[in-house]
Amino acid sequence: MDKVRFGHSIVPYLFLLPQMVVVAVFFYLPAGEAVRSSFFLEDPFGFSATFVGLDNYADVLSSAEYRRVASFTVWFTALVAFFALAIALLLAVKADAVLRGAKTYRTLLMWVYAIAPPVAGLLGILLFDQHVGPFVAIASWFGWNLRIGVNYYDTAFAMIATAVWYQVAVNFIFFLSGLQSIPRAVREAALIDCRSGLRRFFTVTLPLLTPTAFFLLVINITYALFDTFGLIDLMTKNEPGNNPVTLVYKVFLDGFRGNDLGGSSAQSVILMIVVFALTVVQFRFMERRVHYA
Amino acid sequence: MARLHIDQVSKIYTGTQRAVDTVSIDIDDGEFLVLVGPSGCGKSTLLRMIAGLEAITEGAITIGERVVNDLDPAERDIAMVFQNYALYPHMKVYDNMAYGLRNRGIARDEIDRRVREAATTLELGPLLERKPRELSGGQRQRVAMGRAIVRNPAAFLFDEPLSNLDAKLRSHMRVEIKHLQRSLGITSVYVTHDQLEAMTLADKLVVMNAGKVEQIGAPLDVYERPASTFVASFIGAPAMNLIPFSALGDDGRLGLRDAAVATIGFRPQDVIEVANDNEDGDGLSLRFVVDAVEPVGSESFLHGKVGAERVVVRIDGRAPHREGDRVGIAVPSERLHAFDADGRRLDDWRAPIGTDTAKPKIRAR
Amino acid sequence: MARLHIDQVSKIYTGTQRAVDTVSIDIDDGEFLVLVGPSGCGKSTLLRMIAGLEAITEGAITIGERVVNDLDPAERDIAMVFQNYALYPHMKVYDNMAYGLRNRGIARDEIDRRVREAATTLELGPLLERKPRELSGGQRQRVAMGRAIVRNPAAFLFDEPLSNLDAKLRSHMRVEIKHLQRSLGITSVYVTHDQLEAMTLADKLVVMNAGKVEQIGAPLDVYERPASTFVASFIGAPAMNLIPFSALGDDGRLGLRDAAVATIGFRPQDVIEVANDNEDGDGLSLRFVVDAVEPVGSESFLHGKVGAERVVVRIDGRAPHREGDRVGIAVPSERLHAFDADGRRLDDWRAPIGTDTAKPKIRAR
Amino acid sequence: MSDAVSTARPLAPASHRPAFKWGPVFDHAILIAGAAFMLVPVFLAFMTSTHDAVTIHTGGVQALPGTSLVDNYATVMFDGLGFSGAVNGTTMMLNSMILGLGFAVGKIVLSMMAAYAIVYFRFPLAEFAFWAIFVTLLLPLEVRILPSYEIVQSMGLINTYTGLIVPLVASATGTFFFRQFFKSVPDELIEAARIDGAGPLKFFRDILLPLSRTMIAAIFIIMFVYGWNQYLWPTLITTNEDYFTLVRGIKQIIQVWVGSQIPEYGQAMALAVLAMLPPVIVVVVFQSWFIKGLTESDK
Amino acid sequence: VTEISWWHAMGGALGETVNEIATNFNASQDEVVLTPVFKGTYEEALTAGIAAFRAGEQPNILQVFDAGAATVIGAKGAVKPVQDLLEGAGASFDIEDYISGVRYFYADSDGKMIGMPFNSSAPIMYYNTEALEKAGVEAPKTWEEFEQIAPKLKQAGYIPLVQSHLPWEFTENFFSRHNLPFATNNNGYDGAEGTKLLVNTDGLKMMFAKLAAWKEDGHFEWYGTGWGDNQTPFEQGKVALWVGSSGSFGGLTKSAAMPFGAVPLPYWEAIAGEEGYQTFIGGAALFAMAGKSEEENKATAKFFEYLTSPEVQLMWHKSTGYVPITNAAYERAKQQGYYDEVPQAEIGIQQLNMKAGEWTKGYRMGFYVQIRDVMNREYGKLFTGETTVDEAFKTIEAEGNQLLERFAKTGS
Ligand SMILES: Nc1ncnc2c1ncn2[C@@H]1O[C@H](COP(=O)(O)OP(=O)(O)OP(=O)(O)O)[C@@H](O)[C@H]1O
Ligand SMILES: Nc1ncnc2c1ncn2[C@@H]1O[C@H](COP(=O)(O)OP(=O)(O)OP(=O)(O)O)[C@@H](O)[C@H]1O
Ligand SMILES: [Mg+2]
Ligand SMILES: [Mg+2]
Repeated sequence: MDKVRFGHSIVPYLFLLPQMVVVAVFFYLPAGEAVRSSFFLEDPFGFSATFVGLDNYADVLSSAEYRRVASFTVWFTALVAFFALAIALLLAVKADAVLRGAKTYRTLLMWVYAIAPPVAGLLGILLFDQHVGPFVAIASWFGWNLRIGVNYYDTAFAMIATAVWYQVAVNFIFFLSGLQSIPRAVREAALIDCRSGLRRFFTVTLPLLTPTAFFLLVINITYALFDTFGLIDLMTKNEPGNNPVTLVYKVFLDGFRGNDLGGSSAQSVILMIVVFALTVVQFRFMERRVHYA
Repeated sequence: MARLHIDQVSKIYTGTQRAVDTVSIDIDDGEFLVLVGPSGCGKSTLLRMIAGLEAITEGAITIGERVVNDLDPAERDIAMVFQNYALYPHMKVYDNMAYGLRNRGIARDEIDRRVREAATTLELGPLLERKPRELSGGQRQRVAMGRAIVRNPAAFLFDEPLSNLDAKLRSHMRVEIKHLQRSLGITSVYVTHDQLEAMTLADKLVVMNAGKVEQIGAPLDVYERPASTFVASFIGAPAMNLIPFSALGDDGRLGLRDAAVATIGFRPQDVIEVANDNEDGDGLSLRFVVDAVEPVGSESFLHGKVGAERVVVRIDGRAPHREGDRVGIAVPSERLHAFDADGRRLDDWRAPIGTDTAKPKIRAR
Repeated sequence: MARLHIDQVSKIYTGTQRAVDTVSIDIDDGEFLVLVGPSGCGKSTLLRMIAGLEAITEGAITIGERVVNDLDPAERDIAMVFQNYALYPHMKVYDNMAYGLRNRGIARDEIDRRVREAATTLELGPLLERKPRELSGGQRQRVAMGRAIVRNPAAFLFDEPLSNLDAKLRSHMRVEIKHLQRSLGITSVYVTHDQLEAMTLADKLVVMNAGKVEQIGAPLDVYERPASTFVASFIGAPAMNLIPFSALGDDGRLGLRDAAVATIGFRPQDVIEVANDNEDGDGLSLRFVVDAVEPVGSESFLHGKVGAERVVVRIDGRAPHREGDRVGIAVPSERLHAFDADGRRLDDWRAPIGTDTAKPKIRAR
Repeated sequence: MSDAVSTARPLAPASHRPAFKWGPVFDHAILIAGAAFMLVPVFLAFMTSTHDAVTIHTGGVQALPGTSLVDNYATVMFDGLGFSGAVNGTTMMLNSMILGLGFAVGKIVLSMMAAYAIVYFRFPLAEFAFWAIFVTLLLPLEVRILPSYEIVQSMGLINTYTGLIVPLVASATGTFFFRQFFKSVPDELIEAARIDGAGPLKFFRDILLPLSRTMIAAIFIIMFVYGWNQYLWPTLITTNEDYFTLVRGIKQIIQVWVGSQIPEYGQAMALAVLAMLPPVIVVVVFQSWFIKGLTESDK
Repeated sequence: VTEISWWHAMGGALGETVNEIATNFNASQDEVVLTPVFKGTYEEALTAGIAAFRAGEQPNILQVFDAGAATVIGAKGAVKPVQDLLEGAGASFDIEDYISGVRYFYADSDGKMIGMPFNSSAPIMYYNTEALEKAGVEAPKTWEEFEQIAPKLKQAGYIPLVQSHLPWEFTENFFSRHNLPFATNNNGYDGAEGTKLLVNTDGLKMMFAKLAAWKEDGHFEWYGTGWGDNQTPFEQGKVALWVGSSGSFGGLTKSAAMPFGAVPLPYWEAIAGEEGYQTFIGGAALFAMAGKSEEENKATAKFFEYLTSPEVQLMWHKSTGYVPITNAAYERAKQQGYYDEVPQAEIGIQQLNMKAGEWTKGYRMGFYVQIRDVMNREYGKLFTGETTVDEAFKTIEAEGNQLLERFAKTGS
């Protein structure tokens, strides 16, 4: 049944107004400005601008570097989302299963959430430092010459590890609450129907967690795409060089750091379109398969 | 198909309080045992210990020949039907039923055969492709039953499986469950706090109170010879009227007395209306003031008071009484129950004048 | 305190399907009207239209003298009790009750007086400082009642207020609600799908089916003279046995016939057991094969078949029958109900031999 | 069969010792490993913050306590940073607090109101409004930061808390959360309230607001942490040192051009540890509400 | 009093020195109050300045780093040339007062100084004294010499050579050290239109081919783009020679595990001949933003005067390691015997004062930040074996020229 609602009057508009105003002024205006400037090549100080049509887009899309960054972004996003979700899920399932100390674990596991991304990045660079980083030392025990900043893949590894580390806490919190809202009787029914804990997990618990997982997937993709910005900035030490960066960071590099307004606006617009498409796909196709308990 | 043996089982959740307190029950092969009692008396806890969902603090539970205390639920060869059905919301009806079998590595066509058979029995045939949320309450209930049946387990466990259904469906499913259990011949343990369900379903009835067993027996035995005031007031609807012996004062005219008698009880339907001053026969006769009249069609209930005690009287057909009426009522001596100060039944509290306890008969109107 | 007048009211949610279909009901001042019917028949929709929670598609509803179609719920001077109580979880019991009054700008001490008065009536005194989650189901129910009472509205509306309670509490609250309504004398509309509640509570009973009114009348009139097979099967538990006239064949021996008779009905408790070949008196006599026996303590139900038709028979006390028994049964002519092919009651389907319908009497055992 | 009261069979008292289970041990092992995975870096951060800059510069993160604990913390807490010398750890913490609180509160107020309008009213623009707000999830501030700056500036909001906070509020996360939550609030409550004479405003104030407490707590935590941790926007939008936040302070300490100086790593770490504290306290203290808020909203 | 603001990117101890200068300035007179504001990294500070300028909220003084200079100078009307500013305020200005290497880097094609060099440094070579002793060699003057001693250093157990900033030290300054053109259009000074990089040329390719070969032989090591990542092994005493900044010695004194010294950046005798040319300055300059009132410009000029005074320059030089920008300050330091105490501190200035050539005054290219990014990326690929020298410079040239072309369009 549809939600019972109040009739239509001036009230909803009044309630909506503040957010709409803020969104319009601080989101749509700037976003519109970004779209506009993606068609221009503009002197950063605003003295002059040349209309170049779709040139900025053409330049961006034909750039091999842009494609490399795009494909890294896809991998990065997929891997970060996957590991952050998987590790958090494992921990949440275990924290939900143990009877003793559940609350302690919960506290220990969730408070990393409170750390600022730049701080997380700072810890990341120190831990992965080529010369004195403990993780590099640990890796060398296994014969892995981990060289962050030198080797593209090693840097990618460190970025992903740090990004995952930071995101696990949030996912953990949500998964734990998701688990706790699965009806107890259903889990007990599964206990009777199925001996293997692993099988039980994959056939009953996981499907029932899909609403949470779906929501988290959206959050994690957004996180990996956008919120890892500060972390990448720190881990590449502001000098990306041959290190992997994501699309958003590239927008920042070209626009904020390099003052190429037209080029970075074009990239922003491309990004918007991609994310919008992604969101529509997520909502259309995935939510349909989600099981709401 | 197996015997179930519960041997001095206790459950302590925390501290020293026993949610289930040294309970021993034997359940024969194919028997339908009903656990009944008020909310919080430990019924579910006991059932869940049998299922393996709750650790057993003390005592042992044996299913068939095996002590199951340390076995996983899935290894105990039991099937359980939950109060809110606990269907897997993400699986179709078919898969809900097949799930337990698949995990036991049964061949696909064997699973298919069993599921379809159960679906036919339960008239679920057309629903096999639906998801639980597309089913009505009664249909869900039947799927939950189906899930238990296909497993063909040593024992069925039911935890208030009907309490989420409306009255009509409830009485319908009651008959179905009984019928099914009979035809499958599977040992069953059924938890309810509805005394009507308990009475109609049980081969053997266990009345529990505060973690302890109050009485074990055939339902009608329990009904007719409640072992305590607790059982007396719990079994039978409306409940047995219980009046402190002292309150009867001069109003009650009882042939014999026993010093231990503390409470006298009688059921609403055992009351007969008498002329105000009628004093014939032995038994109880009382003055009753009507408070409220509830006509239910084929019978009516008079709610009212005897002295300060609330009493309910059942009358066949439509009652001519109205609020405030004063009525003389009597209860034949052999229909009276007596209990001591601890609430325990007294059997020989009066000289036997003729023990014609309830001869079953069909009475002509 | 007011009359309620429902005049040809319909509700169309979407398309052309009528969830409520041209319903007209008059409710007198102080009357207790019960709407009963199966799930989805439109009871709640009708009630919600009275409350103003749902727009009225067609027709008019008058409370007192005012047509309320266009009034806000709060302006209609009604109070409503919801199935799941809809208590404000964050407010104390006191505030739950006081909230509606505060919004009406009633003086603080007047509010206080009213709340405490209602709390006394409902024995909620000690609970006033609690939050809803600290209350039992029955207590919550009473708070919901209290919230309605304090308002002293023109009418009470109840939407299945007892269906979340267990059987015992339900029967207790039933009596309380009736009692309260009587003493306050407030016009009430009560929705339920439990026929027992409907029978015991109603001054006037409305049986609905698929959005339409099937019958309006006093509960016992409805019980004794159901206007249709639908009402017959809905009111009374266990339900009336309904047998197609054609299926009676030579087994039935009925004095008179009417070409229109399509179905014959009789209630389980109107059956008498007869020797197999008894043929005396007018009425129906049938051969009945027992399927299942349900002893309920003071009475037993025999489930079984007459030919291919399922029939239930009630027997006082303990039944000596067992599965497979064949029993001769008879129903006196005046206890039979006849319906035409549309399921409508036929009243003059046989010559009147003596219309002694159900004289109320207390029968001695 | 008789009316036996508690039929105790004359058997020797059942003595059965429960078998030892390995499962829980394994579970705990995983959890401890997980907790270590999450906590070791933080522990190292703290240990490192007790060393002086040169040790850290040459030796990296430190696992053992050093001698500069008091030094580092006292310096960052009380010594002036920046030109005016008026900002120190304490004032930066205050600013971070204002940013975190202002952001969280602003976000909650706006998004709750908007979600209320969208969920509880039937009006032509509801669907459009939802999407218009939802789309803001798509483009983070970093990507539209220059145009945003111009707009904020043209409104004269440079160097104001308003300019600092309000533009950050222009995203849909809160609205999204509240919408989900409101949808799970039982319909009967609004019906009961309407019958009780509560209009839209009263319903919002008297019923919905108190009911949303746990949800508000959850969102508050999320938003507070987010606001507290902002860096780029505050740097751009404020020129006045009075608006320095902790995160910006950290950046200022570490940032040294081409190694002509050794960054005060110890102080940076100390500041980082301090920067963690309030959000951590908020998270730990409110965690039950947090979990509850999320659990309830899932229903 | 006139209030003026100064946005800078000097964090840490540098920031404190900046604050000290400002405080001292404010104390030295009572007409002007200067407020310095830390605005993050160089890039962040520049962008903040640009955004503020577009909004009419620009500071009086903005610190802009070397790679961003073209953006500021290219936008005609964004800044008021210091020369005009100082002259307009009635102060004396003579470009010859400044040391040779810093004169024209922030000047326009006519040689008018636009930005006031502030924190200036030069790439110089530090050596590990112990390592040289152990290997029995001298610090190299030329790369040819380096090739001679590298095997010995390696044999002594050291990594012979490490650097910290390939685009600055081995690319830009390669051109100045050898007096080679870096870009067309007079190294870009003559306008953005048509400016092309000249990196895909034999000299530079030779340099990087050598570096790649040295790396192959274990004579050179590369630790990524990060400055510190390359400096650390030197501090740890694992490296014999490190090319860093003239400003690095302050930090090194505290962190280096061994005694060290410094020499000018080596050059190829084969290209430059007997003597190498002076290098470009690194670091940043202060620009007076346009659009300010006459009064504020006067105040700014006043501060610039103060800043360039020998006392302040000397103080800045000593406490930060950046070179003093005026001859007067340099002289004073020498007089005070500062370089006897800290000989390494002089290397940078000496290098900036070396022989000047046609191509040593500087370069001016737009989107140069991105061009450096491209270089860094390609060099990274080169040293991890993902590309060849030929490929790398082809890419740098192509992508760099595309960026220059795009930049040219922003101006018209
Ligand atoms: N997990 C638990 N931890 C602590 N006490 C519990 C737990 N589960 C049940 N109890 C307590 O044990 C007692 C028995 O509970 P149980 O659920 O068995 O009652 P029940 O007879 O099934 O009641 P109901 O009819 O309400 O389902 C109660 O007092 C209950 O509070
Ligand atoms: N908001 C709605 N939109 C569309 N159809 C509705 C809506 N509410 C109810 N209906 C439909 O109207 C019919 C009557 O519903 P109503 O809720 O009045 O039934 P009811 O008699 O109260 O049933 P129950 O006993 O299950 O509460 C049903 O078919 C139902 O599906
Ligand atoms: Mg229970
Ligand atoms: Mg309803």
